[in-house]
Amino acid sequence: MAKTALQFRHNGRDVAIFVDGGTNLLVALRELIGDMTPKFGCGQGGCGACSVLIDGELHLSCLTLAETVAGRSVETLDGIKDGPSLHPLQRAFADNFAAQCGYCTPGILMAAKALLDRNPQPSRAEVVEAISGNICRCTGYEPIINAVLAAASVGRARA
Amino acid sequence: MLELRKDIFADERDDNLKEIGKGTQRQDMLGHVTGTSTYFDDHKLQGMLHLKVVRSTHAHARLRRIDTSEAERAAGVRRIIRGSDVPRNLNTLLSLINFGKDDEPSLAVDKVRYKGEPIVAIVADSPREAYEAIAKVRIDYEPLSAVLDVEDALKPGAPVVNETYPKNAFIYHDIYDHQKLRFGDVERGLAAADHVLEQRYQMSPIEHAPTETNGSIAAPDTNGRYIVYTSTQALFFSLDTCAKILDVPSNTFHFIGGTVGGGFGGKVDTLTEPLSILGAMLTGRPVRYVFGREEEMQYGPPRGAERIYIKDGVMRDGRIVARKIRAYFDSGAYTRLSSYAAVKCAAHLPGPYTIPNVYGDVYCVFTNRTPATAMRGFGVTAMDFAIECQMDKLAHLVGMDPMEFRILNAYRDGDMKAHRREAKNCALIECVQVAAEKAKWPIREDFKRASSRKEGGGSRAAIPPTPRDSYAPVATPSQQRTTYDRAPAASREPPPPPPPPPPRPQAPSHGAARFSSVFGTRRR
Amino acid sequence: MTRHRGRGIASINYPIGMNLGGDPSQALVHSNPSGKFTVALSSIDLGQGMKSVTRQICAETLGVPVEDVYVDTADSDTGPHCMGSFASRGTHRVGNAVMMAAREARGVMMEAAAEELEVNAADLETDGRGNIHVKGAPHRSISTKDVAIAAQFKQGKTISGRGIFLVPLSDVDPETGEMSPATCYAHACLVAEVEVDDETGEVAMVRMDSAYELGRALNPRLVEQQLVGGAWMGISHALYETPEPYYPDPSHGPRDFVEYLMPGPGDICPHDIAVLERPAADGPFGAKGPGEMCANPVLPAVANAIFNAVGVRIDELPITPEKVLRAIKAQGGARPQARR
Amino acid sequence: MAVTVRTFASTGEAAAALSSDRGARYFGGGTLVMRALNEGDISISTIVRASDHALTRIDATGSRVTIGAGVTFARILAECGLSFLHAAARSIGGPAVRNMGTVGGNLFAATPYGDFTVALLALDAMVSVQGGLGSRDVPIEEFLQTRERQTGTLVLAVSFQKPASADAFRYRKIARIKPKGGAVITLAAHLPVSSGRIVGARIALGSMAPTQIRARAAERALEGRTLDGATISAAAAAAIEGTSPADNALASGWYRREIVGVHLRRLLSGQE
Repeated sequence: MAKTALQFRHNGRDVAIFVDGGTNLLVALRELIGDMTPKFGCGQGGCGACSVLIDGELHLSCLTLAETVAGRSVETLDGIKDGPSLHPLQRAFADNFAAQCGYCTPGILMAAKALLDRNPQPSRAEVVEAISGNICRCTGYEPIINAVLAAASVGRARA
Repeated sequence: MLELRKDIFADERDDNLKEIGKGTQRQDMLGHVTGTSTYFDDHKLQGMLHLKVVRSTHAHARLRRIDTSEAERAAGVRRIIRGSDVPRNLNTLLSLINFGKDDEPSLAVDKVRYKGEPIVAIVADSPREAYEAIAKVRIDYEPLSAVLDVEDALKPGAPVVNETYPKNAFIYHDIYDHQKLRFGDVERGLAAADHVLEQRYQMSPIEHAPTETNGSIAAPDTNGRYIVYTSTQALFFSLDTCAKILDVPSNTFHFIGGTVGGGFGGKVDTLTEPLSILGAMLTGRPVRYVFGREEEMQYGPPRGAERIYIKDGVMRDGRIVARKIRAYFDSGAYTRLSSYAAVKCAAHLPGPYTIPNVYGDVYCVFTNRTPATAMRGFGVTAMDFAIECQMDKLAHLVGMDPMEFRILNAYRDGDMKAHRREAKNCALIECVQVAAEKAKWPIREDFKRASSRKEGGGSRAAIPPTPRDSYAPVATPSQQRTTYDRAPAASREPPPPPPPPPPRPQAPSHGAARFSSVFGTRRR
Repeated sequence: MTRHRGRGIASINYPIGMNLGGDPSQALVHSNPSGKFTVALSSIDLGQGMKSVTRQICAETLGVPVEDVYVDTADSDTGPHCMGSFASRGTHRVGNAVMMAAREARGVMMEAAAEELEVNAADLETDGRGNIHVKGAPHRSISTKDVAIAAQFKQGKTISGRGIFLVPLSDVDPETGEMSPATCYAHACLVAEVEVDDETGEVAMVRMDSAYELGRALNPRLVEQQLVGGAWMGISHALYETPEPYYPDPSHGPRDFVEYLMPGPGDICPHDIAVLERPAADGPFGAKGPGEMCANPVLPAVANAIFNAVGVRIDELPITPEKVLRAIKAQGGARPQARR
Repeated sequence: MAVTVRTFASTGEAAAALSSDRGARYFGGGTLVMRALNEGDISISTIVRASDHALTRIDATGSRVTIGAGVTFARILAECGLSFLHAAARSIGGPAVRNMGTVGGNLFAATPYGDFTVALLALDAMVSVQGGLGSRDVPIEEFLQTRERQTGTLVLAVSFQKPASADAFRYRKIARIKPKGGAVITLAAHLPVSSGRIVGARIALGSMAPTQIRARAAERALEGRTLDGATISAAAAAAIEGTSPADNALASGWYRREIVGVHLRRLLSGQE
């Protein structure tokens, strides 16, 4: 079976793998790189559990053809901590009890990060819009929205 | 916003506690926010194979022929699994508690009873190769007429969905096609009422839609055992179900789970584990079987639909004097857990109210749709919808405020409930009062002063004279055998005539039959 | 004016644990040599917080800080039998099993401490911060760590405990339905306010106010998670969800999250919750289970609010804009009821 | 058999590869093709990509706008000169889908998807497709009517005349779920005004027929008139004409017919 060599940056480190034709980035990350933080929720683009940042932009890894990230930078939840310290979003999610089963959490955190990286002081409506591609079946979204707003206010306090 | 009303029922509590009552951070939160919580699918195993199933394209059909020869030769295919490969290809989930008869194959053999029913499983090197092999499986269906409405299914001459229950209804206590609840004389109550209101309610099926779909990974372990990573909501329930279906001792399996991406009731049915383990047994390799999202939505079990008829008698002053309910659970093609929910539903009648005459018939009905299962609020959610809509209509009918109407009829400590147990530890009235307060919904002083701890019991504690049903029970054999299992579909004997109904069990003197009589197949 | 507001209520109760009982759960608790405890379960955490709530129950019962307890779930080789996570049974059944196991372990721990302090175990108490001392004499104290070391290496005792909780299986009378379905019940009342568009039948949630009685809120943050998320699911069941939109006709079943409707983050509304605690006689610290019942009052409250807003009764779920619009048209227009 | 990925520098080569292989599908943003692969669509055996920069170009400087087929909705949202299309672009998916999904792909998206195409239909766009001998322009209406047969076609770009004013182009997607939901119906209206009167009105509807369609009767009701209450009512009443909405998971055909006029009236009168 013909495989294609693929190199990209994964959470700041260069990685090289061989993928089968048609392999999606979610499978490449989980099964070939071993980064289990992006999750499979639908494979259809409807749940956002597999969300990652590609060159800083929010993408669905399940709908991304793995070889299209050649030479690009892929960031997952596994890369957002600063050493042992949690990212402000991770802390805010914890403080706000914004996770129950935790399965959607990695994707929602990446969607929230994509927002705050671009717009450090979002309105509630902007937060709602930013997480609108992510399904959470447990929380009712309210704690998640509050967590993102809280993380943004931490950012504000620091600035 | 959450407010703790420590002032209410304070005299019943000891609040001098150290850890209890604190908003301590979740033990699993760090794992969740760092993405390191480990779900079943986060296990990477060397040489893992992928299992996909061929699903029925018909809601009801005889399987004339299943031809897997081309699929067996397809690239990457390691094993084709058919019903005849499943050691005990007939099970019902609640057989573990001796409730109900085995009625569902892991892989259909001679008949399919719902669209999407698994017929053949394919174990291949990659998902793509499994899909390619699926396209090569040839199935010759003889379509049968399907029944999709619960009341149609109970009509004489309706297509038989599931031969284990030829009347399309689960059999309770070996004799009835429904679970009864009888308390007082409902007809007399209705006759004496100032108003009678009869209404029909329908709840749709509902999908659990957990963000993590159902799935499992099974792998040969050391010492001839199998390690199984699973999304199950009930570890030993799934383990024991697999032990039964695969006909091996339960200690053959080491099940690991516990961190699950949402369940809501949809991960009790043990749908993937038997096949992934069997795949691992037959190939000697780790096998992963995970539902896709469409599979989860359409062929994973939903909360079943329920149809409910309520007939209430109410007095002008707002007292409800009779409530008569007929409810149908749409179980889909197999029993799974709906039979149990119907009993729970009967126990729930007439809702959290004290009504002197209550009558309920709750049916678990088979139709040609995806089998239903438990979901958050199982057996109760739809009934609460019906009852509480009905309560609103009754309040409107007698011109009462709906909050006050509920307080008036609410059950109180010491009242006799319709399932003949005393109400204790009630708090409905207090909830209504606090909700009214929060919502700034004015209620009168009398109702603000009402209490679950006052005015209950006494005459409300009595079990009223209850007339016995006069009609004959539904006759049904207690041990119905079916023609599928592992037998080939080729020659089919006509089903034997059903044996005469067993004698009705004698009710013990204390009035309650042994629970075992509920079960058709209780283990001796 | 095409949009009308209305309020509706519903009040409910909910049985805790598997119907009729007969659903045991077991727990094992043991200490390591440093006086830190592990709870071994085969129970499942689906997100409801099983690990967290049993951890607090264990810590409270042992009399140690919650940080000193770790709950390990769902390994069939190490965790003893549990019926499973369903039927609102986790807190009640598993919680009781953990309490029993922790009590037994505490007994050994106190005996070991008594031996070290040379007093009677009955005269000792825990301070909840990792120490055991003589009642009324806090200076005569020993840390749980030192007790564990002594028990393990000096006294040859295992600080451990076994727990099981079983509500015995109830009979059901075939003729009357007489039975003992549950030992305790949670309660709730919820007020929903909606806005109904009488030209399109669309229903928007405006707010909810509720009171839930749960026996005891063992962890109010976990309770809040259940109640907020559960009420969201209630809205979803009331107005949106179905895998068979034309039931009993099975056509047009949704295949993805665009076709399967659930309220998005832009569809939610403020929800003000009060929690009442009337302890259940057999609940761990009186607790019942909030996990399932939280959704139930929302469905009828929303239906009743729609009636209040536009005067139509929708008795079939989900209450889609189509059903509302058909009903409004059938009655010749919206008929707002007395504003509440 | 794994899928073969073929990437070409030129659109001509890509188009040739597409037309020569029945199992080939053009891969734009991935939201359609990758989903199909994930769901086990084995009819796709080859993925064709083109790296031609023209596919991702936006030319919005003049009065005629050209948008490359590979332009994502996020790019449109970042383009000030295309602010009239921002509502339509924002109505597609969530942020991740907008970073991936493309204008060209949207032309092929079946109900309940394809909302952006409704906007393009109201703008009377030309669809530029790669033929054997270079590109040719197909009016969008014609393109949509023959979409079933276009699977092997490589779309290069869409182009259209910029609306004269912000008020001249309106778009609304009616969804059950907010802010991201599948369309119950989608409406777009281009209302060029000349001396106070509407000239060349185009109303486009999504989910009201097997493909996106124009509401010609409503257009006629607007033509040559001022946008007053009576005109709006007449257009709203005519919205249903020529439509044949189907039942799907999101709503029934009956419901769509009932509300299309209501929403057109609200769109034209600027009501929420």
